[in-house]
Amino acid sequence: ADELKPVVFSLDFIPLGRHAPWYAAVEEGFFAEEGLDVTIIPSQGTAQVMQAIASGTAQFGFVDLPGVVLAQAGGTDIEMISVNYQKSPYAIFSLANGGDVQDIAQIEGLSLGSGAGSITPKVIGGFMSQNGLSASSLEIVNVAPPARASALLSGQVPAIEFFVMAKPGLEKAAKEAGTELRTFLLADNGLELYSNGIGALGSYLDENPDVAEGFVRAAMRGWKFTLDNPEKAADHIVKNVDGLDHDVVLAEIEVVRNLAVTDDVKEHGLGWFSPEKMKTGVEFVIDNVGVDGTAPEAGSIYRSEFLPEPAILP
Amino acid sequence: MTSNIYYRSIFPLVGILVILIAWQIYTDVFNVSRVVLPSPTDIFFATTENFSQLARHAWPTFLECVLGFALAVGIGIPIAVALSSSVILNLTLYPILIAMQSVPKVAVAPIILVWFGLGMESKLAIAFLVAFFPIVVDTATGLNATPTGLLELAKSLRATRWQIFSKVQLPAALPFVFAGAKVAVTLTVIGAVIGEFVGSNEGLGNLLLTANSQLNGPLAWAALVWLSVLGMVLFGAVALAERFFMPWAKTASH
Amino acid sequence: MTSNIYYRSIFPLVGILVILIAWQIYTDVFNVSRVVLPSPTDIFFATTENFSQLARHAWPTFLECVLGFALAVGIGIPIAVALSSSVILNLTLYPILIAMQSVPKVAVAPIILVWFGLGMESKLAIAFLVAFFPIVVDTATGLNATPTGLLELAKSLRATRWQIFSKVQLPAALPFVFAGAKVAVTLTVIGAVIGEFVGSNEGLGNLLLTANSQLNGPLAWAALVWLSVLGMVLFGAVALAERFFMPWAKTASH
Amino acid sequence: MAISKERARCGPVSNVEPFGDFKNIEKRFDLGGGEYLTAIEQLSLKLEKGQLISLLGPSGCGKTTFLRIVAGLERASAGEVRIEGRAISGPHPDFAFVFQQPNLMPWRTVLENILFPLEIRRQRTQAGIERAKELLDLVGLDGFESRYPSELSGGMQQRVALCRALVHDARLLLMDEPFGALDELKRMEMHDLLLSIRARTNVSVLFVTHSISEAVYLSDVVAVFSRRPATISKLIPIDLPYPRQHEMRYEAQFTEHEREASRLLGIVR
Amino acid sequence: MAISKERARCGPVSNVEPFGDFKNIEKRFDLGGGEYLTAIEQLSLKLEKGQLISLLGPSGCGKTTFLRIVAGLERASAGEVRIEGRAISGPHPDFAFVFQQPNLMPWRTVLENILFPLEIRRQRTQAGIERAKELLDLVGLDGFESRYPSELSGGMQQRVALCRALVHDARLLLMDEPFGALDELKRMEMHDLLLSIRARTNVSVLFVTHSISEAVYLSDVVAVFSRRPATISKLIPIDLPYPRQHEMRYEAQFTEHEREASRLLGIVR
Ligand SMILES: Nc1ncnc2c1ncn2[C@@H]1O[C@H](COP(=O)(O)OP(=O)(O)OP(=O)(O)O)[C@@H](O)[C@H]1O
Ligand SMILES: Nc1ncnc2c1ncn2[C@@H]1O[C@H](COP(=O)(O)OP(=O)(O)OP(=O)(O)O)[C@@H](O)[C@H]1O
Ligand SMILES: [Mg+2]
Ligand SMILES: [Mg+2]
Repeated sequence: ADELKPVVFSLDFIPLGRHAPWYAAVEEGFFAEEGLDVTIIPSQGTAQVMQAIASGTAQFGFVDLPGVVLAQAGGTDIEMISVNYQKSPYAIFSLANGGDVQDIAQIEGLSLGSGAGSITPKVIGGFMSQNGLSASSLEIVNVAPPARASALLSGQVPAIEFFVMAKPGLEKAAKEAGTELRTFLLADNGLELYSNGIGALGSYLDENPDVAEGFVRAAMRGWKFTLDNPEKAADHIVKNVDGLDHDVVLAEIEVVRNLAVTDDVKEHGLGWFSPEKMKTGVEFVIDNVGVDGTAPEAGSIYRSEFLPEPAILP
Repeated sequence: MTSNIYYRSIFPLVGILVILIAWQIYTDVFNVSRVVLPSPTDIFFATTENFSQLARHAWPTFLECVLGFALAVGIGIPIAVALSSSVILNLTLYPILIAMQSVPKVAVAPIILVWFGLGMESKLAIAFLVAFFPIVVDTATGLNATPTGLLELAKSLRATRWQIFSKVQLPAALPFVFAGAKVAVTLTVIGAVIGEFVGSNEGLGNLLLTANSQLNGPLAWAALVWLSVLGMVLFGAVALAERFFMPWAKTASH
Repeated sequence: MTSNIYYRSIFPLVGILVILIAWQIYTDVFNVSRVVLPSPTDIFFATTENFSQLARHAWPTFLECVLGFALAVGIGIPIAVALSSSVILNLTLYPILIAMQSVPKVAVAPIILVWFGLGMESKLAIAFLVAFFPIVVDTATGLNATPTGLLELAKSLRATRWQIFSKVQLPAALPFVFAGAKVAVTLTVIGAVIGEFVGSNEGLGNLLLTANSQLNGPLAWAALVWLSVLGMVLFGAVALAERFFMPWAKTASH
Repeated sequence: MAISKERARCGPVSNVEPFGDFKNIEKRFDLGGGEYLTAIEQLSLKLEKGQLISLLGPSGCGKTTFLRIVAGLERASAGEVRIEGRAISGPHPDFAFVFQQPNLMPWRTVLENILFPLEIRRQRTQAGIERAKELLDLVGLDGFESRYPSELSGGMQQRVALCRALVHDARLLLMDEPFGALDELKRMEMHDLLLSIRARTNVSVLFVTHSISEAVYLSDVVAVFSRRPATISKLIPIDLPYPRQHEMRYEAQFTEHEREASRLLGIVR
Repeated sequence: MAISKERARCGPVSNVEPFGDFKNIEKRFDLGGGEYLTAIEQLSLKLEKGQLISLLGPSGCGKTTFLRIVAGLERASAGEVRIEGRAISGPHPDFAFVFQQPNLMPWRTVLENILFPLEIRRQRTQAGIERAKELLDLVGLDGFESRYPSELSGGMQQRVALCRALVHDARLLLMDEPFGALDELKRMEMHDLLLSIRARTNVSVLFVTHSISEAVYLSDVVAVFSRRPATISKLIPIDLPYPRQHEMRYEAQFTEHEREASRLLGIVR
């Protein structure tokens, strides 16, 4: 297969340690083995991945479940064909000498640095309601992602919301500041919500089932390779992306392992998802985030037929 | 006079209409997703549906723009005077100003937040940072371009530096100052939005971000439309001020 | 002449040195976290450690700036000519240009990606969009400010529109054009960075974002420093071009 | 030279169409706020081919305005401006204007300023450059070709503007106080230069001046303007033979013409 | 008037320090590229208090340059410029300069332009405004107070510049061809205006002109400049009584002075 089919894959953000599996799949030749020549492009968050897929700039993207629900409500037919973050990466960070959030009850009445209109506060709100806390007591202070760490470290806000992958960097900065970081991962405290996985346009999937199948298989092999050989995977991504620190990448891979490898995955393989959990996830999003337009059916959100056979176990 | 008003309103509308129609056709024909680029009608409905919300958020953004612009003028013109009055200051300050100008403001937002907090101040600081440079460069150029004859007249009368500046150089530089101000005022809109991105709970930039992260294309673009209208209004205000302050200039254009 | 060169290099350095020292003292005394604001020495070490990386990424950014600027000049000046040559065009085009200018480019980046793809083109488009407005406004102002005496001379000779423009209006407007170009060239730096934020695997903007996301303050600020140096170099190039194209102007400043 | 002497007699030589025919010209300036200033009223003048008419009149009466109307730079509020029988609408390609201000381009050297009209007419040839240099010589500016206007004295700038008007063969020269900033010696040289060019090329000239003796020395006809609103109060045909000689300035006929013009301008001797 | 008549005699009246003392002035312009242009060489002149000296000379010889040096706008390359015994360094507060160009501010009305010097000296009073209006009247520009310079003719602009120089009581008037763009009648009126102001205020005047008769009519002394590099080739004391009368222009003594100046300027009659 010397004629490789060019395919563009859009990350959910700029390439960071958490994205090592995708680069591993490229560098180890897994994609090529499926006849694919994959280009990985960065983006700036959910909206842009969706726009890239919807406009055909990218054929596949690393999309999150809430984003797909919103995109479908917005009139696109993006569907998920794998779930890689079995746990949501939403985390609340605080400093030991600041907010010191260690327990779910402490979220109530918290002043939280988060993004303007970001869906995360709504997810947290839903999570609080599920746990009998008053969601409206949460005070959201809008701080842009690049400024959030500064806002926390300089004491402008007692706590911030970030993906849990920020933990290693924040931990280091906290230590330098002479204090300790507190990480509160929602998923470890009872939040049941699928997060990121591979997404593509339904119409594209209809026309290119083989490509999709090959893509998912190769990607899952990349994931497995990364979990098994974090050092090598880190080398791969650091080689491709300037500015990445090897140690930070390794630390992120470990954080991601916690999100990606659950009991379900150990049983059914990487990328697997259960329709029931999908359904509860979609409902959670519709109830708590709210959608503009017609809320999609849970069943239209995903397709499981492209998951690798046999399953790739971690 | 009446035909003048007719003129002045008909052509802008025609221009915008042509663009809107082309846009509508483009989105319809290519079946562009609303998430990527909503059609003008989508945006129109989003605007009417969310009118009060948009209006509510337009106010703080408008305020940030006006105050940020005032800051840019109030600080930029004195800097320009300093630059043009002394070669040493010019050489010392210019590199620093250029450095401040060519650094992406989003990247320095963290330190601005630390210094100015999460309130209005940090937004003003960013709007100022984004807008002051055109005023400085244009005004300094204008001050240096004062007709030598007028300068010598003032010098021969032993005018003080301040008199030379206020009575000769500044009026002579007004076309430059207003050119800079026109650019600056549209930049404050962008500055205000960046400021709101960085840390705010209100404003059109904020609404834009919210709509965007909810993949609500029509509302996001409605916010963009409001921002551009805001830009036009502010630009128009500066153009009006130009006419007012330069009654002697026969305005061939604008 | 030699004292001139001495002058021209010593003062900028002094200015920058003063700032660096103040900065160093500030970070040391207040024990500012390196994530919030690294000290100049932190940044210096980050620069030396990552020198080859920074240099490698500076090149595409530099290219984007230069080409984006060329586009802004090449398209901006004709637009300015159109604006200043016809009231109708002026009224029709200006609102559209202002709308384009006052919309945050980050927000329209996705559609630009769709139209121009992931390559250099989209970055150029953004750099152009960010930079063209000052050139248009300043050039149009300059063209309208041509001394009437010279215009009438040309008219009395029945010069064509093009001749009037190229031989009278443009040279007369050069101080304005260069003021606009100076602002524009620093804006292209920002434009290039925005373009890189949106979809690119290289460039200083990209490196900046990566370093930022890893909370690597020193490297992020090293990238910022390079960006400002890039801005200064480009600005200096325009200032040099100004001297070259306007030999008759006694440059009091710069 | 022979031709010039022939033409030297003033007044309509024949009944054919005059070169320039200006009838009942009126010019009102809108000062805004409903105010108007009438600069020219009921002004009529005929200019024969090859004729040199001087316009004398009080400062601010409307001489420049009249010249600008003839040049097509300004529209008359009423009246007719015809050149060779055709009503003009805008500048004529074969006219040259020496403005009251030098109007030099600060970004062009002296030589480049002079070559400007040739450039506009796409006639910038080696011959043109030679001619420009020759003119510079004739007005006493040799060696200043590559200087910028800001390095020249007022009178030197005026001479450059003169060269610029003479560099192409215009059929009508409109000259607005072209020698006002020159010393008398230079001025007299310029008079002879202008008259010899006129004799050679048969160019028609409208010449605004404040110097009565200059007007008399140069002209076929001196047109004396009234105060604003300007109209022509008298046409004085100058019946002195061409080529004019400087000695003529002291002849009775000459001083008689001067005296008449002075009287018309209100100067009582 | 009495004082003026007294002062009318030319030449050093006493042995005390002259008002202005200019010794061996030299001015070289750096043209770049190692080239220099010597505009003035070894120029010496004494100006008594209340004296009016006219400077006559060929165009481009260095008259404006000399005036600019006296005004403190330009530095002499060599030589001494003393006013009341003190070497000058920069403009003097009590001088007024009428430039060769009107140099009006396009953004100010006529009246506001005239008031400019008073504003600079923080003397913009009601009396000053009255005086400005009076001057406008005297130069024949009543009714034009609130017009902009672009709405004026060349000669009208020059008159506004004249008013601007006269609006405050200067002790030295530096006038660079101030009446060059005026018609003869207006010019004669201006001559009398200048002389009467001089008589009233005892102001000293350096007056550049190209008109020989103007120089003779106005001056205590006519200084004739050589061609560039300029130096003074002759000082002609004008021994006509003040107040000057227009009839004097035709007197033998007057024309004799004119003739001498002409001869010095190279005009052979
Ligand atoms: N653009 C204008 N707007 C209003 N009034 C004007 C304008 N141009 C000229 N005028 C008026 O028209 C009259 C005639 O002006 P013009 O320049 O023709 O005079 P002129 O005879 O050339 O005088 P001078 O000998 O002083 O140059 C003047 O009173 C002047 O104020
Ligand atoms: N800034 C300058 N740079 C170079 N040369 C100059 C400069 N200013 C004047 N000159 C030269 O100095 C000489 C004298 O100029 P100046 O203006 O004093 O003459 P002027 O006697 O006033 O002549 P005019 O009667 O024509 O006004 C001229 O040859 C001129 O070219
Ligand atoms: Mg005139
Ligand atoms: Mg002079």
